[in-house]
Amino acid sequence: MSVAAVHSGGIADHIHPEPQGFIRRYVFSLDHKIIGIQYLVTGFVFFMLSGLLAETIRTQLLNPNGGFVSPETYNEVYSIHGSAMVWLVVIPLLTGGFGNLVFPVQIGARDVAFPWLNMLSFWIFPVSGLMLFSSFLMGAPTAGWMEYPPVSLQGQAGTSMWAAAIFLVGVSSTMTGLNFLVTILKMRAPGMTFTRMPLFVWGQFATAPLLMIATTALAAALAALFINREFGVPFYDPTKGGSPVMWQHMFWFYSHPAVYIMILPAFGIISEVLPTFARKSIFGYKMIAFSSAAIALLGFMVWAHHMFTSGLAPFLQLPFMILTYIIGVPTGIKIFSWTATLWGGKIHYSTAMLFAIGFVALFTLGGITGIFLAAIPFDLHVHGTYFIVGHIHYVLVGGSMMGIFAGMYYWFPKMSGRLLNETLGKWHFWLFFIGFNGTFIPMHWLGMLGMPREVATYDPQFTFWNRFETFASYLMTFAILIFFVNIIWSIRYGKKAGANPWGARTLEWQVPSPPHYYNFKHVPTVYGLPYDFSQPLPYKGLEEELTDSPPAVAAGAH
Amino acid sequence: MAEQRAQPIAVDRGFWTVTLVLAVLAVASIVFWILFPISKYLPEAIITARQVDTMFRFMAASGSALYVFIVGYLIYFSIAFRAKATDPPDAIGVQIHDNPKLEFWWTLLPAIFVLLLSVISVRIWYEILLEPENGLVIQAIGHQFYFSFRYPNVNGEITDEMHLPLGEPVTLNLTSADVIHGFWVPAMRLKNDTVPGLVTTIRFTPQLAGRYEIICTQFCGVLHSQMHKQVLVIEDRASFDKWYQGWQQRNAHVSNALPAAPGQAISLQGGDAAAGKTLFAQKCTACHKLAPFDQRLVGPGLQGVLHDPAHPNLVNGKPATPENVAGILQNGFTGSLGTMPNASANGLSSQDIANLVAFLNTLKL
Amino acid sequence: MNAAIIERLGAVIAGIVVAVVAFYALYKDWNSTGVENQVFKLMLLLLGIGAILALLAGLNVVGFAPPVKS
Amino acid sequence: MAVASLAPDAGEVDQLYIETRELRLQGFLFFLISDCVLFSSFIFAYLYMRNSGQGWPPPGVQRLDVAFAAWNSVVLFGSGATMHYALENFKYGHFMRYMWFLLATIVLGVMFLGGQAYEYNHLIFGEHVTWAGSGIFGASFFTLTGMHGFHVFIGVCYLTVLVLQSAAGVYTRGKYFGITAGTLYWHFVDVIWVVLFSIFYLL
Repeated sequence: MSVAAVHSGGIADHIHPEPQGFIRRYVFSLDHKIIGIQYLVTGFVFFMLSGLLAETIRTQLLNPNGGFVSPETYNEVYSIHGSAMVWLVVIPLLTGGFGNLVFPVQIGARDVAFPWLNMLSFWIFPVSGLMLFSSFLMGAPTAGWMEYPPVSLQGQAGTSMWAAAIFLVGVSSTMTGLNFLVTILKMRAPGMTFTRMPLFVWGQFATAPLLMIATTALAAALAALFINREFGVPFYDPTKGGSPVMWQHMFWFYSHPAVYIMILPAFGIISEVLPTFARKSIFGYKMIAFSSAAIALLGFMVWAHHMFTSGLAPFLQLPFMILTYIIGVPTGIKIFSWTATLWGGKIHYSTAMLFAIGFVALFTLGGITGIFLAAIPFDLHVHGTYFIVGHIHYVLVGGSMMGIFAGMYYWFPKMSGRLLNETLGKWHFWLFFIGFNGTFIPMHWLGMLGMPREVATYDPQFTFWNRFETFASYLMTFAILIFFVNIIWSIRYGKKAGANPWGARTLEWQVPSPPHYYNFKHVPTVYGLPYDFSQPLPYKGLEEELTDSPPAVAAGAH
Repeated sequence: MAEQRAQPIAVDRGFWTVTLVLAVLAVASIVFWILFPISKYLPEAIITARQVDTMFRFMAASGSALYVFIVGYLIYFSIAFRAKATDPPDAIGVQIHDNPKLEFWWTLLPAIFVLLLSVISVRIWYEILLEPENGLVIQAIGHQFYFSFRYPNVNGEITDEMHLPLGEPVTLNLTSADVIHGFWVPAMRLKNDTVPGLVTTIRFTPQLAGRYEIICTQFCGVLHSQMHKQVLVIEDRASFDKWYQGWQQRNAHVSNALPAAPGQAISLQGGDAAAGKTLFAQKCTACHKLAPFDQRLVGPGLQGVLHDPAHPNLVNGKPATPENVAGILQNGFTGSLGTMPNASANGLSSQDIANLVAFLNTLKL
Repeated sequence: MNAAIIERLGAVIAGIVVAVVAFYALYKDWNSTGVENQVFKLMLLLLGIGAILALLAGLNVVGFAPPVKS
Repeated sequence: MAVASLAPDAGEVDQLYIETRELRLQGFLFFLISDCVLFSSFIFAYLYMRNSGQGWPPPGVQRLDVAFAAWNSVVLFGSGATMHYALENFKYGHFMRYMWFLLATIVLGVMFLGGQAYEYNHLIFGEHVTWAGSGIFGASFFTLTGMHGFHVFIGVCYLTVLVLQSAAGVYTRGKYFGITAGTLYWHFVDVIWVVLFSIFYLL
């Protein structure tokens, strides 16, 4: 206490000494950058496991009669694939991973608001991931990632384990959201107003309340499912007066915002990568920033568009259809703005940029089919078919995963000090792009012609396209293997990056790679938006960052 | 960074040429979707199927036109504005921050499009909703893992295919005996979930004779992928009637009472013990013996269940009275031994329950 | 005098006290500033409403009272 | 000794404390918001089930008797008032009064929990209404009130810790965020009960 009283500075002047020792530094670390890397590593491990499950699914579908695994196993495999990809890969990578790694530096903070909470959120995540995968040992859930009761009430013992695991990972997300929201609201550097925040921060800023509020609703739904299964309390059991449709309401009240949790940070990544490599200011900064907020807000009002076939009254369905259409407008603004950003640029084709452009192309297709699905007459035809499977993968793989890859190629030098190999990166991009489209485009017409989702066997008339998809998916897997090889190789032998290999202008690139434990020697003052390449950098107080001088404020004991 | 503001780039001839090419491509894609013979790949079996296809054509045409422009410009800008080898390494692009006019239009035009789309989809949706209500009323019931059908004047459930006369309006009430299933006929472009405890209705009028698949689209258990059924739309009214009358005769002796719903009041008056005995042999002996309590199959032996001083309470802890036995028959019970299915899963009407209780009451130790 | 009447009497008397205290505290705090004080004011308001509801329940205006047994 | 610690800090503005307090306050309010969403979800579930199907109350369940619940609610609301005055007294330096109000809050909280236990006892053994065996009524009533009771229990523990900490002189007139947070939490628990009381006993 007395130390703090000597210099009456606030948090910005308060530097903790870097903890020594491997455990405190790299395992139970309080440093947001280390925690971000921990999230990324854990998330990519789960990504590999879920990818194996995905290939099991596709291999099963080589033949109309399946035969690779039994239908029981197949149902378990796709359920865990979906759950793991959503809760253990995409959400943690984009919020916990890139969020932790980048945005506190981008707003000029020394750390997030609650470092201990941050550490706790992280450590809950691998535990719940192991719980989710361990449900295979006791009979995994089989009803897909949505686990609609009553069929999930009949599910094997692992279904309860699934609910507990998702509940825990939800607790972790909620804490992360709370932490990020407080950090962005209260810990921005002097001069960093809301309209000067980088767009990645805007992405996190729009996501954090969704994490904080929507995830809690899911927690309630999961708790009720768990209680129903384990203690026979009839929340969802129609034979005892419960309502299975209630689960759908509660689940989608979370899971539709979750779609935006999975895409808004990726929007943010793209909005950073595009101007950097086009050497050009982002087009329509305010519109992109505010449309993120608009999407987050509207995201709470459209959940029932997943339930058009569930027997709701028509007058209840109508507003959900129209509100869903309206979400297309802010999303369209973003897409137009990104396209316009390229106009008049000097575009450098690094791998990150290729992924960013690929993102715009693929996500747009997913967005357009999303509007198709919002139209009730058409949704009555394709709901619950492969059309939906195609749509969700265009949004989540063509969108979120492409964003994650772009972010990895972009920020890898910042976290490791070395560049990823560009040749391997370009192989990764092109093989992934081709494999991805080959896998998921045919799903659209398969669904329209009559192939339902979540099936272990299918009508022989669809054999050709299913085989086509399977082989394309092998190509995609091969591309991801290249990516992992690239990472492992580059950590060791990659080209040294220096502080700012891309010539980027946000704050994280003005400090060394990797940044110091305390991020900044002096917290900078911000004078404007970072994106105008013709202007000097809008920061003051960064002169000493790349020199060897010690931080000005002595490390305070605390 | 040095002050090296590049000259603004004019919207030049290249841009307009590309725009023209894209416009041609967009028109081509619109024409493609208008002309695309959807019904060649998937017949339009009911009247409103055509409307759904029109909806799809409209969205696909406008969507692909938009997509052509976005991706076209993306590719064009990517090529035209790439950094060339001759550029100095620190060359920058033209710093355009925004263009309020452009942004206004690309907000307004999508908003207008959304309005248009809303009007069109509401209209088509109402055409689907407002199909005539009179006509053949059929109930389709989802089971793990098949659909069955109840027709007026036919006792019991038809577990064969569903037959429909051509051109006659159909009201299909969907419900489920166990879990949620999806009832989808791709050729009809119609689907609704069958939800246990809820009746949802779809209406349509078949316009094309033929045999179409009914597919379950909501995961319902391990054999979900094999849950198929067929619907046959028959042009010739006489052969439909023949099939219909055939089922009326075949099921003449099947009990037609609906299973007792949860919560429905059950009168135990007038239970017929003899009928209960027959029913017990049909429905209960798979899991229960007519033997003392400890002779289990799946559930306990039921000899003297209502008159056993050693076991005064039922499995749910309530005293062994006829009303509480009826409660278990009606609502089922899940305990450490497993699940006793409820009345709708066992197909027990309230009269059946009364008969069974009367029968069980006659059993003495 | 059975238990229900004592409970109701207690609810009415204590309900009046709590409601008065809550609204008095709200009145005293009305001009306070700061995020937490705004939240406190909202909570005091709801608290007062809750006390009034309990009081009305005690007076048998709202809620359900089973027919007195025996 | 404890009273001595209430002397104002030595004139110096502790910027670090002010900013840290700001963060904690914000974080704590957000925590309450997400907790509120948790309750709201279950309340939604209850209202949804109540309005779908068989009418209310479901067959075999009596409507809840309001008499005892009204008394018990007033006990909890009273604890909210005492907690409010505990904080007020601390702010103005009346340490002993603060302690007495805090203790009164704890006593009232424990009384409420005892009342809940009595109510449960009456329902389960007197009227055979149970968590799993009484359909959607038992499910929503016991889940929601149980969750609330658990929150009250946590609150009582927290307030007990506050008593011990205050006695040890942890909080000073300038630095007492722990007490503010406790008050916020306790008020939150009260206000949730206003809603639960209304929807279960009055609606």
